[in-house]
Amino acid sequence: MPRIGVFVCQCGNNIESTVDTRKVAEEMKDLPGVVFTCSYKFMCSSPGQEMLKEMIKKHDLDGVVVSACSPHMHEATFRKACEKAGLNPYRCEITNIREQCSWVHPDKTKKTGTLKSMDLTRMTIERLKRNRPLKTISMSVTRRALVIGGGIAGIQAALDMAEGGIEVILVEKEPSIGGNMARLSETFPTMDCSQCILTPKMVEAELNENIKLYTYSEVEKVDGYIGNFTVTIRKKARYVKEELCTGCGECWEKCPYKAESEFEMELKERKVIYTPFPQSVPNIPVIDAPDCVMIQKGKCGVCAKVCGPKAIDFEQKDEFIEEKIGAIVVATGYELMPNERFGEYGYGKIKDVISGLQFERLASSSGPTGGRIVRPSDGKEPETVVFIQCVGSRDEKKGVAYCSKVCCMYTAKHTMLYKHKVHHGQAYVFYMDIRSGGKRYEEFVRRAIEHDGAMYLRGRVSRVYEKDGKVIVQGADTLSGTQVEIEADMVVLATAMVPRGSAVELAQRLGIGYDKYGFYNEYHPKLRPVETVNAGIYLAGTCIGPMDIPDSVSMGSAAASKVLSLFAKEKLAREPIVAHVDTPVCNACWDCLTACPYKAIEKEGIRDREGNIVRWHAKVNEGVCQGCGVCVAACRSKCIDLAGYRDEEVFAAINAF
Amino acid sequence: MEDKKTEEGWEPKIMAFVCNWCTYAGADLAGTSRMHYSPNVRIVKLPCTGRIDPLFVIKAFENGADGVLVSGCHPGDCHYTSGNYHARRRWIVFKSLMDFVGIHPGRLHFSWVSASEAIKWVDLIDRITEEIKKLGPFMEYRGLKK
Amino acid sequence: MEKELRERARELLESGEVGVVIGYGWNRRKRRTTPVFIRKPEEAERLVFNPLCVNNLSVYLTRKYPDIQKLGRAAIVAKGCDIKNIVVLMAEGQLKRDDVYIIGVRCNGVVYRQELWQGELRPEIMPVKCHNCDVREPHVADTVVGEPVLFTPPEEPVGMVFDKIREIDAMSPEERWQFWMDHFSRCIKCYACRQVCSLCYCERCITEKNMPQWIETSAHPRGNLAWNLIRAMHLAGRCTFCGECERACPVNIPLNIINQKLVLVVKDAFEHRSGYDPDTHPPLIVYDTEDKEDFIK
Amino acid sequence: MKIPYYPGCTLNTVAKGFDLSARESARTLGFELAELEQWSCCGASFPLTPDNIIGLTSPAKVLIDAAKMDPVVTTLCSVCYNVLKRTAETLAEDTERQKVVEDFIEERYNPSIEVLHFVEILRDRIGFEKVKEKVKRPLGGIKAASYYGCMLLRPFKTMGIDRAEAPTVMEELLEALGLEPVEFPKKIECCGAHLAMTREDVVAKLSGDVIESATGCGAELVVTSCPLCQYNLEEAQSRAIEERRDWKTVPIVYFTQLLGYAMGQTEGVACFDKNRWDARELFKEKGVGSCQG
Amino acid sequence: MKIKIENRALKSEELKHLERITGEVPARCYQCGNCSAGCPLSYMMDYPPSQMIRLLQLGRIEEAKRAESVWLCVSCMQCYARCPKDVSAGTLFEGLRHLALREGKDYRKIKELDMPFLKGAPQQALVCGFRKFVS
Repeated sequence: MPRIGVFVCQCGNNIESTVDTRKVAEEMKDLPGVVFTCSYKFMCSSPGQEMLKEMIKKHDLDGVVVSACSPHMHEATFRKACEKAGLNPYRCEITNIREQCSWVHPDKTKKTGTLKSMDLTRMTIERLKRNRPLKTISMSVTRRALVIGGGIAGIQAALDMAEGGIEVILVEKEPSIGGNMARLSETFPTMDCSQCILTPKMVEAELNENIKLYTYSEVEKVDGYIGNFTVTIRKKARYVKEELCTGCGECWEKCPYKAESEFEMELKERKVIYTPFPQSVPNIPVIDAPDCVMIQKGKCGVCAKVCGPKAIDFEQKDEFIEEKIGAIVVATGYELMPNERFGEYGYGKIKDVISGLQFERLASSSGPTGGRIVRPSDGKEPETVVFIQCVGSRDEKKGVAYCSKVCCMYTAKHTMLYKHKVHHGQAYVFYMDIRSGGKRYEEFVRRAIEHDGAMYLRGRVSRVYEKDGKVIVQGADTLSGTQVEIEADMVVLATAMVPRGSAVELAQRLGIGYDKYGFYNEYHPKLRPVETVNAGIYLAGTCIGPMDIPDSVSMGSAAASKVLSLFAKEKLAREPIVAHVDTPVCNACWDCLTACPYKAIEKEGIRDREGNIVRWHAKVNEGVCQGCGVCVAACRSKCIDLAGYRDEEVFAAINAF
Repeated sequence: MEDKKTEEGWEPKIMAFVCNWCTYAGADLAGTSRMHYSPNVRIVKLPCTGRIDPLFVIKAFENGADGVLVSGCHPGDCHYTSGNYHARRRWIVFKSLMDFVGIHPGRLHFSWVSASEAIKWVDLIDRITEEIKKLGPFMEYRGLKK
Repeated sequence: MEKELRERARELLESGEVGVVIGYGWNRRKRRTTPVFIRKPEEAERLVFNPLCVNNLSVYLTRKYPDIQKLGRAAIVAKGCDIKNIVVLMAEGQLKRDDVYIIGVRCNGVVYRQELWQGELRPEIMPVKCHNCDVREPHVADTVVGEPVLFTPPEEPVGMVFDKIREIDAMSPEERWQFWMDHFSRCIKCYACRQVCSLCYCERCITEKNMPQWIETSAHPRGNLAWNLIRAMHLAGRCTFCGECERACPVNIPLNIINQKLVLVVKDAFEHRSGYDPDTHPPLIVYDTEDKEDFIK
Repeated sequence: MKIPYYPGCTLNTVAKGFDLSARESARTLGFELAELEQWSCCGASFPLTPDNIIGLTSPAKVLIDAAKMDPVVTTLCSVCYNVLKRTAETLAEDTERQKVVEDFIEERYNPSIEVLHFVEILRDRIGFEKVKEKVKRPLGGIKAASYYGCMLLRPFKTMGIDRAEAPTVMEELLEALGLEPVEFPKKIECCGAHLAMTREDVVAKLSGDVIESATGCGAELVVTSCPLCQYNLEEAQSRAIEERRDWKTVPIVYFTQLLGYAMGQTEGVACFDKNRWDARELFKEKGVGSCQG
Repeated sequence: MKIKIENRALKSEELKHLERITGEVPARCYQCGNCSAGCPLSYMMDYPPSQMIRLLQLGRIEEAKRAESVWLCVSCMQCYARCPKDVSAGTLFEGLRHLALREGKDYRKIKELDMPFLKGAPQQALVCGFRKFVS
């Protein structure tokens, strides 16, 4: 016979006012297996917990039911208290009689609440009777980390972890690390030059002995679980032997063919063998195979001829590298929503309508114009520039419903950069709201307006068209209630930040959640902002949602600190809420294997003495299993069960209903 | 017992199978927001709707439930990424089957309630309680016991 | 055709390609056919095929019959409808394609009641599945015997089962409940339906699971309902409508109706038809983010 | 191929050339525009508010009658096209309103009916390539502005004859006929529509802007698919000539007039003389439009 | 100018009626002004479309009904086509016209129309005009 203790909490008056806790305790006393019951003012208080421990010892309890607030509040508290009293923590179950009873059923006669509390407590008692002691699962840890994405968030995470003595693998799909931040000219609100603050970090990442860089590479496959992941990295063929190349630049000097530069966002051409930008890390070029005449047609080969160290290798193939790691930081960043979606703004058709990032390149001193702001169409200095905010963002019909967050600030910055470079120029900004929450942000916007004379117009733009070499902007100023028309020389669209096109595919490969746009879901948006539901995988930067550089950097650091604290332990402990297979009755139909969202189920063969497999059955990998129970419901022969939520326990609860 | 239907003060018994992450938390929020709803529902917490076996529902009816509610995270919001999609598939078939054998559709409810949808939870419970009250006790099923 | 069949069986046994041929033979009075397990080449003469060969022999390929599995690789005489079950077994990892040699037989329909069989096949004496059969020409087989069959199934399925489903769909919940309780209350829990079904191959049936005892074992209406509901759920998306369960039922519960209803539901909701493709997962263990959910409020 | 054809009120009277040239062109291209046996006015404006059910009955009746021939109906006038297509969508989506309309008309509505603009038929069923093959009088060198107006395009979700903000279907057709399409900013702006009845001044401004925008981009001819646009543009031009000396006059024609003419129809069919500015003069001036074979 | 905002006006029956007959919810509008920016008649209107919606948001439906804007809108749907919130100002205008016309207040009397127009204009202009301006 079990020896169960039932503790009914009054929660001051929170429960007591509508539930007669004494009566609940009294009624439970008669249930078989219950040896002690009581009602207490505050179970979660220190005296309450002390009393719990005392009673466990005094009555030699082998199970405890606490009828109190939601298990989401204090399950951990009470389980810990039980553990201290020598009881297996999983032999403590909580009944929620506050959030789901006393607070929602305001019957002052206490009849309703008492009745329901008794039902619920009885169900928990019956469930507890079937409950088994569980042991925390302990796992080894590979103390190496993988960072996916070499933008500022990823670089920061990698540096912080490397500083903490962890070996880090940094994977970047472009030929150089740096990400979108490398494209920016100056940064708000301090107006530091982006490259000036980023480049040292990039170099640091390259030189740090704890960081292994894989540029021009992508994560192909991820297996395993927290502490023990195996990743396969595809190292795309560079056609340049990295170990030989000195980065002298002779090859791209001499290469006779050109293609559009991705980094310069179609504002400039680059050579077919190239580094994305002069400060690239590593400073090793790649050959753009589809455009290379040598690779496509077997003619040319100039780069190979001029290469001193003979680093060019036209025969190079993609390479696959397997790495064992213990944690992953995902920092894949963002891209801009394609402006072509907005036909009324004429992007792509009118040359002088450009995106915000293109403007950054124009303003950047290392950009295609050397920092001169000119019209892409004729190279003339624009005397009137119209900036349109919220292009695609806050537009649930044609774009995305969310606010892209950084555009207000960078548009203000753009107007300043423009004014600083074209003194006689006039900037106009069409905005809906100015969102400048942040340290020194509002002051910055005001400076753009008051000091640098940007004309802010509150309203959207309906149409942009070309007329006599000018770009006509037809919008509204809702503050004056009128239609406005501006003859501009150039129009800059502050386009919405969206997740990378490949974001969803990667999320599925990693088993992490994502929202309808493809931004990755945090474990908890407020309290666990850099963790994901898949333990051991962390997030940083704009792959979570639009954010600016300071936020990205702090998230990179936050993710790094999460990994460091994970790696601080010798062994990992985790909740034992995992599935188990009753192997003799397994049909080996593999339904569970197909249904499992985590690929936590494997096939296992039983061998006879000769080593021939005579029978197959399913096996749960405890490290990977997250305890959702999809397999349990899928299993027809009921040979899988989920610890903590076993069929028997649920059945007992239903039966006590 | 048998003619409870006509008895004054009969209250339906409703069993709710909910997932830990969304609906359970949504119901908690209704509590912390001090909203009020019908007291007829008894919640059984499970990690995920994907864990909910059709047998649970059958068992609940066998144990005298007048109605059953199954609820979890909205599609795309599953804590386990896809548990609710699996659940939805099962329900599509199970619901058709239960309809086909004559379990009144008013007795078996499915819903998505997120952790923030306390209002939806309250409305849902009130609505189904009302509906089941109209249907009366599930004597047909209970009658099978003999 | 039988000659061809026997010839093939003999060859297979002689060459040692298979250890046993599972097929049909006459019973002693030659009025019914019965499963036969041919192990010697000379016994191949016992094999027959005619419209009385109703059994779905695929059940002998399952783990329910370890004795047969011990006989070595099996060849099986299978009609198109039987092959569907073999396909499901393959989809569920119970069989590999190489584990079995399928001797597909072209079939013009079967007759359940031998007294109606007068040597001529007429639609009136065939079960519903034959009227709508689209696999009279076996769709997965290592060899096919018999004369080519020219038959196009009707676009919309016809037959009593479908009429009855429509009729029940039109009933009120109370009437439906009454209809099924009348039938289920007769159930004697003999599990013949389970025994004859090749997709009920569980090592341990849910009814045999105690701790907890999900399904009450004694034959009373409540447990009967639970059993029949769960049986239907477990077959949903897998059942090929071979009709063996209803044929085996000693108390004539119209299991075909409930099974076919779920076949229709699955086809409608997931566009899945079981028994055609061994590489497709059964629909209830996969999902589509766009699955309908009009009933989820 | 026979396609049920709904001419609409205006094509039967004021815009006869629009109608005749289309029918004749269809014949040349190997199909027939089969006029509905009986038809009524479409209402000339789609009832925007969902409670205005009576406004749906008239177009619904047209759709019901058309569906009796074939569940597809084609029309030329942009307004008719807009009203019929939006009615079809509304009734297909909203079974409740469909029921009310059915009860009113006392006939069953067939929700599978498809409403196509004549130019859609040319593009999707015939192909502009084939149109090009049939051209006998290439109108080479003439710069033509395709004026879409509102009704062919908006609301985009329903209409969708082409890309909402940057349609090119008319230009493609004109190109096939040998004209040189001119891109101009106001090609999807409003002409003023029925304000012709109340505010001629406004119409004159809006339509005048459209023409100016077109001629400013070099257009020598404005092409439309809507009799009301055509009327408003001509009215505006008449006014403008009186008021402004520098006004550059252009013929305003229907696309089918050009289509038929280019494919070698006799000149009478297109009724160029019914337009206030006869496009043939322009052809003559440019030395194009002589029959080749 | 100063207006007094009243709770009652925000939830007035007439406003609800307008929402019901149009199926539009003015509260969805976040006043970005795109409709006013694109409206071809905006320049003539006493209240451009976004301000008309603002009047409705503020519960000032009487003022909205009296606005000349109502009779200038030609339902070209430019406003709706570019509205990021899927609000159709054009439909609200139509609703306001209905409210006025259903009270029997014709905007234009048929007999006021001049002969040359009646003879020369396309039928559709007349039909459409009658629908929009005459009860």
